[in-house]
Amino acid sequence: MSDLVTIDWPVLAPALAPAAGVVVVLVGDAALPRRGGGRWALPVAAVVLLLGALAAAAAAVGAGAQTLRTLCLPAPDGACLWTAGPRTSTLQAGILLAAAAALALLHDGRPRPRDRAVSATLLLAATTGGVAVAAASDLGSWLVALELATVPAVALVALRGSRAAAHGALTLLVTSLVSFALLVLGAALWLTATGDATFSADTVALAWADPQRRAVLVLAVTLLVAGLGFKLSLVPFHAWTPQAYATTDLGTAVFLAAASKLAAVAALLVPVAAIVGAGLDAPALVVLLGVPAVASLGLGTVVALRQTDPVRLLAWSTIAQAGWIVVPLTALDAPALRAAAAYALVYAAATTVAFAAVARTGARTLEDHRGLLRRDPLAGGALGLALLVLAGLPPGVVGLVVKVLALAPPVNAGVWPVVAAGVVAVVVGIAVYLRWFTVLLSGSGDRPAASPAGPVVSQRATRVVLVVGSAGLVLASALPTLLLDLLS
Amino acid sequence: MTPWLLVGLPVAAAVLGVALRRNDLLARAVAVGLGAATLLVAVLAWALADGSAVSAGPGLRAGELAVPLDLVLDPTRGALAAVVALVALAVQVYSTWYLETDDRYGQFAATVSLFTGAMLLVVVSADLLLTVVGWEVMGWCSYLLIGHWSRRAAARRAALKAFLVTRVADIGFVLGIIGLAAGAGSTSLSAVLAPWRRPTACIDAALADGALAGEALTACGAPDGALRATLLVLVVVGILGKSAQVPFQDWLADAMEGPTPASALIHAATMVAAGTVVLAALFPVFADSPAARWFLGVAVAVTMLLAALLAFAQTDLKRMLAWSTVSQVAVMLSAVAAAPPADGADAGLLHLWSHALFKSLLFLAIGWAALAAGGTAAMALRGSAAAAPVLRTGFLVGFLSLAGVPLVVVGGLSKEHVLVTAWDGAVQADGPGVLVLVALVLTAAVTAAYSTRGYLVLTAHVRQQPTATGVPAVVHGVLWVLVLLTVFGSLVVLTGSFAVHQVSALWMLLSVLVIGVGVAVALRGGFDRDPAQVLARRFVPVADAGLGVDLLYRRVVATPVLRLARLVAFVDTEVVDAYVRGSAVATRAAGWAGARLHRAERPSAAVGLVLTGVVLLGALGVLAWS
Amino acid sequence: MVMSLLLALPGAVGLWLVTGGRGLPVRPARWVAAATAAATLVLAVVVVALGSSVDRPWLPELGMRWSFGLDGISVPLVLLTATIGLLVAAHAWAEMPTGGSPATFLGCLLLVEAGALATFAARDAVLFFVAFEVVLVPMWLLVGRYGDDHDPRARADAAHRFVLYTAVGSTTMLLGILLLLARAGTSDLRALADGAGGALGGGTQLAVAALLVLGLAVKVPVFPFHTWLPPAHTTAPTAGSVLLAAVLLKMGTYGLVRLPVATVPDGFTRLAPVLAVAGTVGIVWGALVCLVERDLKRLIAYSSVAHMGFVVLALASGSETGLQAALYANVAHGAVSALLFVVVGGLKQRWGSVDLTVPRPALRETSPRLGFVLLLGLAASLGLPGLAGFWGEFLAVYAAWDPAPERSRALFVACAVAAAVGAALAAAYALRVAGIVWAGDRPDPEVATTPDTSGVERVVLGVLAVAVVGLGVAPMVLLGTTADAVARIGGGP
Amino acid sequence: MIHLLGPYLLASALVGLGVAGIAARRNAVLLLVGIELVLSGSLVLLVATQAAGADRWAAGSVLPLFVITIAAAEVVVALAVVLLVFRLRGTIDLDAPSAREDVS
Amino acid sequence: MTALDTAFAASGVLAVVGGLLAVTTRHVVHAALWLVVALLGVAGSLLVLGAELVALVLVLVYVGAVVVLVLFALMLTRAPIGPDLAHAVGPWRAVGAGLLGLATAGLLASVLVPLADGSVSRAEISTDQVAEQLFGTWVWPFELLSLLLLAALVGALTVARRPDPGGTAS
Repeated sequence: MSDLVTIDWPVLAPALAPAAGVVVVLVGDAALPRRGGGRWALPVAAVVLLLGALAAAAAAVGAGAQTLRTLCLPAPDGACLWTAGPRTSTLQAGILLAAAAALALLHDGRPRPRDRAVSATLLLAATTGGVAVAAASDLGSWLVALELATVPAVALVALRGSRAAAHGALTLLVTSLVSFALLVLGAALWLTATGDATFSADTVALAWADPQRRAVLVLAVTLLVAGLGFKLSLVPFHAWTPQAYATTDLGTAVFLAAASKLAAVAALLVPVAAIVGAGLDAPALVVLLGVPAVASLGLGTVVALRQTDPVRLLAWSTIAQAGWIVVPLTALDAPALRAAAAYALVYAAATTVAFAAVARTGARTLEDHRGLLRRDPLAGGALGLALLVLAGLPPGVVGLVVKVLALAPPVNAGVWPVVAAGVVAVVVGIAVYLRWFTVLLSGSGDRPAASPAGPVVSQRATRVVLVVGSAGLVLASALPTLLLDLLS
Repeated sequence: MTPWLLVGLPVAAAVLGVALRRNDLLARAVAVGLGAATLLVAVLAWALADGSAVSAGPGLRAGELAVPLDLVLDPTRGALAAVVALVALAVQVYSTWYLETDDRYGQFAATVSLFTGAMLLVVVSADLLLTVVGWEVMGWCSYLLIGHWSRRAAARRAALKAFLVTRVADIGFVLGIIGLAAGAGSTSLSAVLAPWRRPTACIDAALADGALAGEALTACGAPDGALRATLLVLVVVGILGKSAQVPFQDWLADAMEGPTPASALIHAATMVAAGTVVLAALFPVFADSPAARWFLGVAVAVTMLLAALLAFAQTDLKRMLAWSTVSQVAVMLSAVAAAPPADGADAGLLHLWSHALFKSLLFLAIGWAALAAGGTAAMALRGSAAAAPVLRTGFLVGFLSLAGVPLVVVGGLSKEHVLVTAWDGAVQADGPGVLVLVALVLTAAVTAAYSTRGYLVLTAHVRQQPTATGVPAVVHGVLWVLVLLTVFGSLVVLTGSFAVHQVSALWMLLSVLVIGVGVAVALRGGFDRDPAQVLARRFVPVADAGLGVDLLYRRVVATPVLRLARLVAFVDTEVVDAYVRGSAVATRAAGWAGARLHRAERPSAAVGLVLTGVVLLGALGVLAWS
Repeated sequence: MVMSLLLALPGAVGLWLVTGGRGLPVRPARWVAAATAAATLVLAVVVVALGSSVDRPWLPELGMRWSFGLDGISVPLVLLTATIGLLVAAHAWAEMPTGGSPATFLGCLLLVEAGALATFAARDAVLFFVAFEVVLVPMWLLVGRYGDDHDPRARADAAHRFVLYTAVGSTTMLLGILLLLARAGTSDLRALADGAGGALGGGTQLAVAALLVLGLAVKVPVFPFHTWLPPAHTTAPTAGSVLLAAVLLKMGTYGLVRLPVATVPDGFTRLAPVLAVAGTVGIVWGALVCLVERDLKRLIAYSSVAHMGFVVLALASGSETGLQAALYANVAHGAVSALLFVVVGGLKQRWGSVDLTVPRPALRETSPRLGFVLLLGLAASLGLPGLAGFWGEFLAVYAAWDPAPERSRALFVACAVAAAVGAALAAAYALRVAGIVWAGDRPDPEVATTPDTSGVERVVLGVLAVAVVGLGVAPMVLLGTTADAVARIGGGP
Repeated sequence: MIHLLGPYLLASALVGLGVAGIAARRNAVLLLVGIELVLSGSLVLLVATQAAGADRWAAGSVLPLFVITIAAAEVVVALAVVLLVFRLRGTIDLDAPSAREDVS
Repeated sequence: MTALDTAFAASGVLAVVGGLLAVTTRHVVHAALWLVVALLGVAGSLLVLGAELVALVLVLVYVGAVVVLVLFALMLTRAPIGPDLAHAVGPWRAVGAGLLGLATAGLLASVLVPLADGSVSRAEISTDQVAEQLFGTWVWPFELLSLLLLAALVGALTVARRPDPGGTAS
């Protein structure tokens, strides 16, 4: 029982690539402290991330429907600490791509020489955590990877160094600390209930069969959901979101909104998959997931309706969309997992594009986007498409498809309160995004264009993000099955 | 095929007329030419009709309901079609002169053609749905014709009133027809009649065997009597509306705002008389339903007397003719109401036939006279018959016929038949026969009185004799033809197209007596004074106002409906829509509250939310589990 | 193949006009749009003639297929949509609203057309929903961007109300579809119709039917979910109003036939009384509002509510006659309302507003052609036989009088009576409008003349008038087209 | 032999105290005290699981080691952020509202 | 009650009392110090439960490093030596916090206590075994943990460093 685990390096590549990136950047920064103000660090990190994404995508496509495993214990036990099915690999690829996009938009941080390297380091480290947590199948890896995904993000927010950012970072920090404590308590309860440090359907089923341990398990899941709810911005664990988004730079905001969310979804799917695998008839768990989902849908959409700052609007929309991600999970069945993953991916892509457009225009209020479609067809068009996808209106067909997918499991399972909240959220959500969309379209573009921030290189990177992101959305809208096939 | 031609020709004339309305000459040619063709076809069809021949229609695929859209032609329908076509042609010819200077002659002629087509459709329809089609199209055409001079507010109002009053009554007509059709699963006339008739022989046999009445009815599959009565009453309501019977009588007098040829058409042969045709078609069922017969009987009995009295006291002679139409249509309908089941309704149809002739004559003549005299008021028209010989003759013949002087003219003979039918009905005592008979006798007297009045006024000696110049010969010709037909038209009885009994001499004597009384009363003031001024001076203003029924319509129907409409419009925006706006406001308010709660962005609040959320969720989870 | 082309052509050209071709000047844009619409009409005719269809997997996970095809129920609607599409594209010569680039306007028209065609041709329930949603954004643009430029606030409000209200409906409908999909295991509309809900329990049928009916009732619109329609119509440009009335509302009724009536007949039967009452109230309600409404466009919108009430009542009756009546009245209303909105839109363009209290010259005097078509439309609207409106409404009342056996006879007869009263009220409001606008029942006008219709507008009106008369004179053509498909639905096990 | 009631009660008490401490403190540094208490409660629970024998891969000992290390890392970052906040805003009061005008 | 139970109870009481005082005291420095007491109590409890290594690490890392850091931070943020009035909370908040704590403790106890049916024999796991597992089975999270520490250090250093006087912080 005490042998080393076997390691299959190619399988680990998605996580190893950013980890290696951390080392490369730190070593490079130490070796070449004055070289171009650390400007080289960002491209290097981007390349590393794209390589990782390539590896993950190859795993998702190449492995077919097979689950990749590594870090396995020898024969009698045989458990593996890294299990990545196509869904997980696709989510990993999404995390890596979103992190790359965040990197591309990391241009209006403090322009101090060393910070680029540090930012890149932190971002890479957090990405490593996100990728690792997606494939974690045991409490240890899961906890560590999750914190690896969180702690550098807190530092990233604080790195901006403005007063407001400090306040945002403080809120994020204290919320993350509390969540971490709860998460650990949840892990402890999970171990107490199942007696197993892995997320395994069998032990969950056994624990569920015993009424006393079942109660512990319910509480454990509550705490795990709460801990992840913080990362996912589910109400009532959401309060840091608008502050952090609005006060930090847009690159970090994209990281929090896209990469970090995908990591959180991936992390959430790990215990939920174990519960689903156990095939429980568990109304209590439905309540645990349903109440935050409903609260997020409701609060997120209605508050987003009143925001005038595009970043804050996106922050509140994130909260609502987090609710949407959890909506299918309330059904606790296998299609729900894929629906949640698909929703998260589409949301992440759309929100990244929206942030990129905001970064390109440098807009501080929605009104700054008046007539954008005419002034800047690329930014306007991409933003419009992203908003339609988020609203779930054709031509953003993929947004509609994932909403259908998300609603199907709870309808099937008869979780009507969640479904009803979903209907309301669809409608109010349309109002939210159309409000912005209207501004984009409106003709009188006589306001001067807000001056874009950042150097030319960043603008080019932003444009790449816009083009690639909207191309992805268009492609997925035309052939949604491409995306869904990756997740099956 | 012939019946389709009969309907198709006038409709084609209408379409062509609209297309060619810019060119007066072509429009006239189309209207008169196709009108003549229609008449020709109608006469041929009448002449060749032998028994009842059904022409298959295109048929509709309307689910369970069979809608064959057939037409039928038999001698009676042929005769009616012929007189309709004749009057229509007369009106068309007359219009070419009467509306010579009208810039909308084309539309008018086309509308008249369409009107004729619709009436012919009602006449030859063997399908209740087609009957409704003709019925409604006539209503629409009457709207257009009455409102033809739409530059006059009174004409616009009269047109609106005519259409709305008849349309309201049509609620009943349509529902009744639908109900009858629903009972048969078909709109075909023959198919509808079958299930609604009482299987008399079967019931008699069962009763003879000693069965109880209820059992006998059930066993023989007799129709639901109450339902049948309801449906027939509904149909009758529609007919009362179209025929301007009480309580819908008021629109017809106002309809005099239309051009005189239009009035002639509406009054003589088409719209108002159409009800008699429909009821005659439904007679086999109608005769079985005493309730419906009583309903119709009471309505027409009241109408014929009331309208006759109102006619007597009108200051406007054209309105007098309008009221006389109301009264005469009531006479036709009374024959249907009172006729014993064995006799059939042909007495009413015969009266329709003769009424068409003499009423068109009277209208066309008075239109000419009015043109010559410059108005339709009795004062203006005094002595206007002197304008042309044909007018004097026409008025004489027409009013004689209207008064119902027996044998001499068509009106007299047909009225005798109605009286006889009512007597038969009264004798058999299964229906409103007695009531109708009494009303008929009284009406005959009053009719004689106002006919006398009309003739007296029109032929009075005045110093300045009106002259009619520029009236084309063809108009003279038309009137002469109508005069001749009014005198000799009663010979139609000999063709056997109308199944009527012999009229006994006793009845003739009686009616002459009654008419004599009426004439005598009218002549009380001498030959040179208007009897209305002599006999009913106080009643005249009331009669001119139609007894104030118009006000009643407004108070009882129009105003409440408009009030309701305003209420509904208010509720629509302030209540129904309020929920929509309310939800928007609520959402915004929730958003405001949510944003407000998060405005301070205190870190401790974030932490507190997390902790509270976890504890509540945990408690909820544990509770929900246990 | 042709089927795919039929859907792709207007969609692709529309998208191009909205995005890449936004800057196209008005002349070429008009020609592109008109040519596309004409080609679409040709394709539609070809598809109808050849019976082309397409069927391939799209989202296999949902059991959803990219499946389009026509049957007797959809053929008239597809032809109607393609015709109306051509007419509104052509109407751009007569009226080109301001508010944005002409190309975008025309692109939106084509997109709405594409979405509607896809909706009518979809053979998969989820696909139907997706196609149903396609029209939302372009229509929203048409109303919100190109609408009445007098009051931007009201315009935005109307557009938002349209899109949000409809979204409520379509999302509710989606729930019904998903529930149906989950319980019946397939989203193929033909398979669902063949099964006729046999595999579903009574409660499920009722739930599915309730969700579907509730959702579609918003689109139809059925009282009391109609309040989005009048503002949308009032604000929309003529072409938008025409599309809204002639095409979009039809999607609702078509959906009712395709989804609840065909797939969960038992559930629908239990809801039928509610629907019948709602439809009947709509008939009377709409007509009453029309009696006092001041704005002519709003008035026509409310009359649409009343007319759709007949359709709903006929559907609720459940008999084959009812279905036939509903489908007929549906198409008839498409032609009639299109005609009326083109006329009224033209009047608004000429007069600046269509407030009935403002004195204007009588159309009969100043512009007889325009007056004639207006009168024709009003006559059809009041259900004059020989014009399009009559047959559907007469058969609807008949169907309500004699509903399918499981339904409450007394209630439906009461509805039939109320509907007949509503028809009389229709006469009242139609003649009110005719009196004021056509015959000149107003105080002395200040504007001397109203230019008569000419050019493209005349052609458009002519085509619509011919359609109105043709439908009325030869109802057997349309009824014969739909009969077989209706018998299949009505005769299900 | 050991009765598990003790560890369970101790864990509950420590977590309860920690939660109360977190909720009651306005000083950002003292928040850490509450966090540590919650974490130590969790540690007791983890180790108790191991002591009860329901354990695999010595998780009951290994996981606490991980947790302690993570907590240390978090405390480092936390104190850095707290110092930053103190430097920029002059207060580490968790009840202080944000200055929205500072957003730009 | 075995000897182990007694020992556990003693250290447990120490931990709870220390924790209570750490949470309730108004002197910020006292709070940190009482935390030390509580952690020592916890370490004792862990020792009783047979996890020597964990207890040792707890004392080393928490008491030796974390609390010292906390004290430094308190000083750097100019915490008063006496009662901290600047951060005093109102009575309602205190009561609310207490109730929240009670509820949490109650909830946990209510689900955990039913699990504790009778005494169990303490499973003995030696430090060797722990080390073997840590570097055998758990090597992947262990390596991730090192990355976490690295990132945390880099981040903390950069965040805590004074900004350049000429920095163009926006």
